[in-house]
Amino acid sequence: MKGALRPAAAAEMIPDGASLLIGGFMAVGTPERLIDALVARGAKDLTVIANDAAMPGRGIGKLVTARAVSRVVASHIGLNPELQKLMIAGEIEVELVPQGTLVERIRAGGVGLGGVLTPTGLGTEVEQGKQKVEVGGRTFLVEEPITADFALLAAYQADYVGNLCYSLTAHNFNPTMALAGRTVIAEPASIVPVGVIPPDAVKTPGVLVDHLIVRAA
Amino acid sequence: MKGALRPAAAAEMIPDGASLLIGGFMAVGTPERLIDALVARGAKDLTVIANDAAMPGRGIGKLVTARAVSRVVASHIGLNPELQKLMIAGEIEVELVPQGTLVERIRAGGVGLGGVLTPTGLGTEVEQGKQKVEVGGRTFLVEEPITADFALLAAYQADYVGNLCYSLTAHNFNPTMALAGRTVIAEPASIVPVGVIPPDAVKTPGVLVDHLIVRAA
Amino acid sequence: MDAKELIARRVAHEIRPGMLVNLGIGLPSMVANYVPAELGVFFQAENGVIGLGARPPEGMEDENLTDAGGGFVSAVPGAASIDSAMSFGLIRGGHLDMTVLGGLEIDEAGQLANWKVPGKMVPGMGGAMDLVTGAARVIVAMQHAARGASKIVPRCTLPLTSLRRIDLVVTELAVIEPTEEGLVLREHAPGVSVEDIRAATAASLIVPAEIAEMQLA
Amino acid sequence: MDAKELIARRVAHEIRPGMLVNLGIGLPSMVANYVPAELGVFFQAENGVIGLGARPPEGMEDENLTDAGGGFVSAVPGAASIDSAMSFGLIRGGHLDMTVLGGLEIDEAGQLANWKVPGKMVPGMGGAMDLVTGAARVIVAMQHAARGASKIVPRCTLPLTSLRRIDLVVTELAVIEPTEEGLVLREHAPGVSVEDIRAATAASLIVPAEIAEMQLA
Repeated sequence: MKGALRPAAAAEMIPDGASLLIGGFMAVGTPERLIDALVARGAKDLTVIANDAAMPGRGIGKLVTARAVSRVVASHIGLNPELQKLMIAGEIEVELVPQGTLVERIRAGGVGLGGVLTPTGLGTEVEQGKQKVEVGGRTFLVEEPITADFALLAAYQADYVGNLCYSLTAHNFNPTMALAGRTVIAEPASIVPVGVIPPDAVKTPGVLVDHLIVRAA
Repeated sequence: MKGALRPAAAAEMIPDGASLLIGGFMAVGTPERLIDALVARGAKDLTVIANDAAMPGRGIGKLVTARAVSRVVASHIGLNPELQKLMIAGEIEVELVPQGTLVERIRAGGVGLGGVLTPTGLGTEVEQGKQKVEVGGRTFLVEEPITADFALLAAYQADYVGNLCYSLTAHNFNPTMALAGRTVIAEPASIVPVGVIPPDAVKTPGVLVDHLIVRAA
Repeated sequence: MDAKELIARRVAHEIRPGMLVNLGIGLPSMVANYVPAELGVFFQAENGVIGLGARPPEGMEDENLTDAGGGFVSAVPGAASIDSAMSFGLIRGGHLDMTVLGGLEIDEAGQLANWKVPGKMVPGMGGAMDLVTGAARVIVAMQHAARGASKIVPRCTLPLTSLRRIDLVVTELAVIEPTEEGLVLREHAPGVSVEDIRAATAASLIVPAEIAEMQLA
Repeated sequence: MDAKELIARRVAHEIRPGMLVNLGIGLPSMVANYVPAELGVFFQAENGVIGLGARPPEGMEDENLTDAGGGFVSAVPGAASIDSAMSFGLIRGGHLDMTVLGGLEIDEAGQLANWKVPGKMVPGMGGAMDLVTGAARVIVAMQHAARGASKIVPRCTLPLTSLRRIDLVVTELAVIEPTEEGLVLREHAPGVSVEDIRAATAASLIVPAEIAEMQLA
């Protein structure tokens, strides 16, 4: 059984300089209260690994505006002009990764695979500096696994074992990131007693989750 | 919308010599009626890719007893002494694959990855003849992707779009195999009207499923 | 009819019953408006949910049900939630029947550039590299020119999205099919002559004896 | 107390609150009988479901809820269904806190052979190679000798399961810890002397000044 933390207590656990996997797609399925708490505590020098940088005022956009981030690994930052400016000015380092490759790199990190063999990016800028492997007569890029100090997830429902369910397009990167954070913190919209969630409805088993965030007041 | 086939009609679609991914773990989560129909139509020379060979009288064991199989790719055949004898006699070819590698090879085939980079099997008989790749200073085996002509799945519930739900330990290889069969045939315990299964409960989206088998009489 | 509507209506004509189709943000997403519901087409956005439907009535939006641009959508009966790993598993694995994407440049090899203008616009590739690499059929829906300059060029000057030759280009002037021999002009828009198209196109076009007029859905 | 019960009770003593533990078929599965429910330990079998419980009362079995040997089990409150890809993702990814496996041979390098006796018994490795390679802690629970021959040998003669040094060996005579220096004798069974253990062991043992008596759960 896991107790539930207030967002501020969780933000205290995350030191400056930490690497964070953050769930969400254009801020849908992003743990907003955890992000607000990180901004409130004045976090600095974070590495954020996420599908995208959302937009100013939402999700990861709030971390960018607060200058809490020094490095972003994402597939898309097109709706965050602030981050684009900071990137061009050299103030935030950005690594762009094809979306399908990004989620597989995180999965590989989480499930103990040595990397991803993908055709995506072959013959493009993405292949620069990367190893290639031939399998069955076809060539694939070797993309390295990703893990991080923390995974910060949004979920629809949790129980106090830490089992998580997600809703509709708010799944996105969350179930995969749950495997790849050394410490996993989930912010569920609701928390129910143990035994209430049917085993077949669980998308992330509680054994992967270290801390839950209390429900919103 | 997909109509539902009788098992015999499905077995007619599967030619002798076909390769089959068959779901199940010691026959739990195996499409028994499809297998019975294959045995009834006298199928021959099948390649069966599955976690295990079950036991005589159940699941894949029935195909072995009927001599419908010429090749098995599996992680475990220990509870099927009949297959072990046929293997040692050279009548059925058996490729043994570590269970975690087997499911990832099928996943790789299904999701368009070039193979699997795994530490499992390094330094053992499993590595014989296989390419190795170094990533981040560690060595991994390159295991090739698997696809097959057909995937034969057991499911708990389906709708007529082909969406599938599975139950408890009857999930096992079924959701992964759904990605890797060129033709996917699912045998659900029940079929409900479209719209009845909540989107969040679907484990295999119907777009992957080509045919459903009618419910048992 | 404005250029975008014309393009969307022509692309809609490419869609066959029961297909799984991914529509990019912007112009491509307009295609859904011209696909009859009775075709049983499933629309997918890369952020999740197979079976996206129209924007719901005001007040009935769900913050967890959006398209890849973050806009509110609904779910059709038979919809299925998928996470990003499954979403790109379907895309990379060839399970997606068609993707419709915007373009910055298409060249005589049929290769697409659509994710970066070095030094000017670096939004990131998002899902585009996986979509172009993995979808069974790739259609580029774009205006023929940008700021007076043809977007159909002898050789892409912008960074490529994939080495893969795309399958069809639809603009407000023409339908062009990239082939091994080069760009073949297949159709002209109503009231547009072959000479108009040649004049607006920087790339060489192969012009067969018969050029049909565009059919609009 | 028979040898198997003694071994199972000693292994049970290794289990800490809240662990995720995988128990192999046979002797290892007996360990669960000696782990108090209040420890909040989750048992997993590689076929799926985290949170396996005891065999249900007769007539209340579920054909879709079995252990890796196909035996009927129940699910504890907070259980979660997982498919084989997730099951081995947890195993290979280091999320499994402990696995308890049987053994055919353990050698002075601490390496295990437990899946094949060439020409005699080729059941397949099942999940063993992934478990030994990936689990945070690997415990081998086996009888000290088979048919009078020590199973603890200078160098494995049977095919290895993994290059990884296992963490602890528990037999009915002793607890032995493989280390970089060799096999260290840590505990003796009640009424068994160090000389008895040496006499029954083909491998060299490092024998510290203090050898504790086994603690049984």
